[in-house]
Amino acid sequence: MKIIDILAKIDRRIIYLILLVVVILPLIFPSAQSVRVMPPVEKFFNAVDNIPEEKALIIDFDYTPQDMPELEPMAIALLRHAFKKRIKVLALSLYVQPLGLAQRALTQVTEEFNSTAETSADSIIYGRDYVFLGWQVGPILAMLSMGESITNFYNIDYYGNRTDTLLLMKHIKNYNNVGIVAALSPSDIPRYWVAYAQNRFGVAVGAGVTSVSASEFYPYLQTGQFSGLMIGMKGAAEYEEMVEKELSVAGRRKASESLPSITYAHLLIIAFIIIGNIGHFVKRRQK
Amino acid sequence: MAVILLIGLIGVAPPTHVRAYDTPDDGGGSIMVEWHLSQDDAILDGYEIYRSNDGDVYEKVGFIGRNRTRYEDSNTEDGENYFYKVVALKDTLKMYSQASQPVMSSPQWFDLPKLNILIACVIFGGLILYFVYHARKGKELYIRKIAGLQAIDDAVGRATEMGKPILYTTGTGLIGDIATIASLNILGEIAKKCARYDTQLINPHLDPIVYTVAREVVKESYTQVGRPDAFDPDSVYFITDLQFAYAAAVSGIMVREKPATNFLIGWFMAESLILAETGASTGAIQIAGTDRVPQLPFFITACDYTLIGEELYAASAYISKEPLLLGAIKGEDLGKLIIGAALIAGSIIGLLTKLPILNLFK
Amino acid sequence: MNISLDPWIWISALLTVSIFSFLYRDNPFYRFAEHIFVGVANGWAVTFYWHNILVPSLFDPLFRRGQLLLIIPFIIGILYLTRFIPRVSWLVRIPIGITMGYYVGASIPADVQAYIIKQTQGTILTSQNFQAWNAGNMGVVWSIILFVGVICTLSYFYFSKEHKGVLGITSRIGIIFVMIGFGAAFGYTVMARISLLIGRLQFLLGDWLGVIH
Amino acid sequence: MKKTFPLFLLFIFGILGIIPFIVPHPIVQDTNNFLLNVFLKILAAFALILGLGSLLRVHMDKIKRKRQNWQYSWVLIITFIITSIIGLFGGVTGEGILPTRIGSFSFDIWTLYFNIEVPLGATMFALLAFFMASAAYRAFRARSSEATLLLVSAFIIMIGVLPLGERISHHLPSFTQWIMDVPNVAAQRGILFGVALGMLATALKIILGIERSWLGGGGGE
Repeated sequence: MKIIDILAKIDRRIIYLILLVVVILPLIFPSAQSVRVMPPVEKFFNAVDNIPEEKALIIDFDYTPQDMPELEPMAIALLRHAFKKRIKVLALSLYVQPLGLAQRALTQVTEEFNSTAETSADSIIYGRDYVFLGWQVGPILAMLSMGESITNFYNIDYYGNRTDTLLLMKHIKNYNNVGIVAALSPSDIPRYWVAYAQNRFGVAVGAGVTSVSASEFYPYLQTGQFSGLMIGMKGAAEYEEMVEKELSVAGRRKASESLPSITYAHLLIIAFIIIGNIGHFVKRRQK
Repeated sequence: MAVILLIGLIGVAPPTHVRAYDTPDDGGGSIMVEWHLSQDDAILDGYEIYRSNDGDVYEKVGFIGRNRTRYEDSNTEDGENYFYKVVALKDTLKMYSQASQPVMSSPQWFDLPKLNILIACVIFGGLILYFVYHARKGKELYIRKIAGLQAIDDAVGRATEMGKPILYTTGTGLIGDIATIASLNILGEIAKKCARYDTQLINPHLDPIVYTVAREVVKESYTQVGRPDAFDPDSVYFITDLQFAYAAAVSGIMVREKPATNFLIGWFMAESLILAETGASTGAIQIAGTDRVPQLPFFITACDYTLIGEELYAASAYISKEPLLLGAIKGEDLGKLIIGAALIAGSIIGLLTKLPILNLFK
Repeated sequence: MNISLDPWIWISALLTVSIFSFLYRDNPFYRFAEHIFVGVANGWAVTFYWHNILVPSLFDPLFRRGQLLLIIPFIIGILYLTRFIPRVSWLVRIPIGITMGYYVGASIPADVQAYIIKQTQGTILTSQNFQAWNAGNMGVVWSIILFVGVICTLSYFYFSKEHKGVLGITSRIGIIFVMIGFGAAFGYTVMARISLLIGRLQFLLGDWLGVIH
Repeated sequence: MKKTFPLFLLFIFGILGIIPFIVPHPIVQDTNNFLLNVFLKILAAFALILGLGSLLRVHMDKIKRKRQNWQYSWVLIITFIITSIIGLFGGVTGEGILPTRIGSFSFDIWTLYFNIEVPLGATMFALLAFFMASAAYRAFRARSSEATLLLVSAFIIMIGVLPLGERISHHLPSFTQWIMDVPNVAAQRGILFGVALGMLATALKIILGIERSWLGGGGGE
């Protein structure tokens, strides 16, 4: 009877504390949970995987520190996929703020590959395997201009090199030489890619979005406007899973490592609801 | 001759049937160009669009991918004649189409596809206004009970008994958010009750303009009940226009001043649950209301009473008990009947006929 | 462990911890962080309004390029400050009236378009809407459930009649839809919020303390 | 005059707000752009002066009367003044007359923004994870059949979005999506239809001067 009273009235601070522990422990002692890959991510992976040799993958890094936990793992997984399969990568940001985070992801994955590379053919080399186009003013202008010529719009890259001098850009003229645009953004940006790049130039678009905005983007997948869709931490974890299983690329899987935190937090909240209801019902019966 | 032969060998056909016309329903400065695909569309790089003032010298104005038959040239001078040619592009090879007929762009005074919206505004607005003026004649109107409203009196009374203040926030909306204005109306009535019972009111703000209006509203309420002297100008104040800084400060007020009642009424974003949970932890009675559907689940779970969606607007009319304002509710109800009827009628037409009924609601 | 040596990381981290301490109770650290938050936010607002609005849109064009038309918003803006002068304090109603009038007016067609016209289009039962689900024959069923749900929910908001008889039944079905919807929206948001928390913890444990990474 | 003139202006500007929606002509659109991007923004800037005045007054008063927690009012005022000085004189691009960097330590307005405002905001936002847990525990009690529905649908979604949901049943993720797409959207639309009518009524009452509590007191006609 006493226990029932306690269960029906747990102090909120105890709830907070247990939640904190449940979220924090899996982060300190990471273990990647294996996940079943769902069709939207599988489609995405296959679309990237099937990019022919002469075409490139555009990755649009448009996440900020706020949405980094969900979207950065997607960027890392995509880069690992592309570098492993020697798919040419064009990285860019449509806003200024995400530039630093894009740079961070590129450096991380490049180092992962280069630390084990023995020959120059094995390594990932800037200008040959990937190019960081950086940022130029006007998101929509960028989407439209790249339909005609990428090097004309991004005439210098992030590091100040003239893009037309870079080896990779010699064969990449416009969207006709692009396999898919992967837009990683918490906002409306993936929709703009469809409206401006796809509708006018026919380039394929895949999107990585946060879990809150998922329902807005589902219809685009159903109509085929998106060639793939990653949603939140779970979507990122699924892509990580595919990269590891299909291509055997090892490396930290931050999204997969965060999933236990999310799973335990959900289960904890559910458990608290059940406990609260048990307390509530027993007390009501006593009355 | 040699050039023609070369093209014949490679076989790139130009696009045909190039047609240009003034872009309809726009502000001018734009011409639409349409064409039929080149027979060799599949191997093209895309289409270049060329424009000329005299039909002689052409300059390139745009480029669009293959398998596209439309281009909007949004950089034209109104009232000038233009000719267009579309070019099938393959590497350095260009095949020009025939020129279009001359065309002029011009601005329009009315956006025809939006006519349905205008009609809807007139129908629903007219209904509401009809009932507003009808109500002037003093006809008694029945309005069903709204739970959150009944609680307001008790809530103010409780604060008075406990000798604690009342916190009222209009949320993070700006003056252009209609929910903010509805909230200001309710604030006015609650300020009157506070003035009568001599209960302290705390009213912090996110938007400087809303703050300015709120101050006038509250001051007026104190004057109306004959207590202008009791109005404390510092009870209504501005904090910051940054959403989460505002949430942090209001949470601070909740735990420090320990209001007996928190009113969270207006336009809210993610801060809804921050405020509602902090308020709940201090044991205050909480009455919330918003038309922001994504935030409603959080108010419903964390607050004692919640005005859902339209109830917020009905409440602002109901609480003042002015027949003029109440009349609007009757008009809104009739509007709901019309929407329901339109849905049913539209469905019947849509199911039984092949009429493009959805186009009415574009 | 490799703790950060960047002073800004330390400032961010200490402020972050101070805000989290509010979960235990109100305390001096939270109060400190809260007041810094508000102070800096307002300093930022002053900067933004000055450099991005007043100078480029008012002072530069008015005083340097002589666009005299801008005297009008300048004077009307100053009217806000008449509030401190009791005799003419009613003039403050002019900028308020203008601002309110414009935004309220602009909201009318926008609301009718977004909330009435567009939603009607999506709810009407037609074969086009059935196919939009991409669910084969079930699309018809989903559309009908949606249709019934919309009409019943709408009937809950019928104010000028008691909820008895038919209206009683439909409004009750409406409430069922509302409650399922609210529960779903709540449950759906949890994941996003936990992700935000993970983000902050990764910052504290990774960028600051260097425990993870 | 004191009431009629502001009401008249409100009506005129209300109409000016409606017209650009249906008239694409450049005369109208250009006027509208001027109103929206210049005129109203300038007015808002002056309103901010009033707002800041009120904030400072409240905190100065707190300090003067040594009210509870008055010391923190100093924190607010000092950080406000420092940030304003850095922002006004250091400039938004760091090219103002005030130096915003000592050695490798920079303190320009963007640095303040990204290292104070952004983390503080993100942390307030992250508090929601905790608040959702406590709100769910307190409020999700099966008191009535409605409350039970709320609880059950939250339950299903919370499990359905996890990788775990997929393991329990292959149908759970798609059922989760179905709840979001069908009953949830139906409820939202029903509510929003009502909201639109409520908004329309309120907006009309304001523009036509039927609802005029915003005018406040001060007499006059």
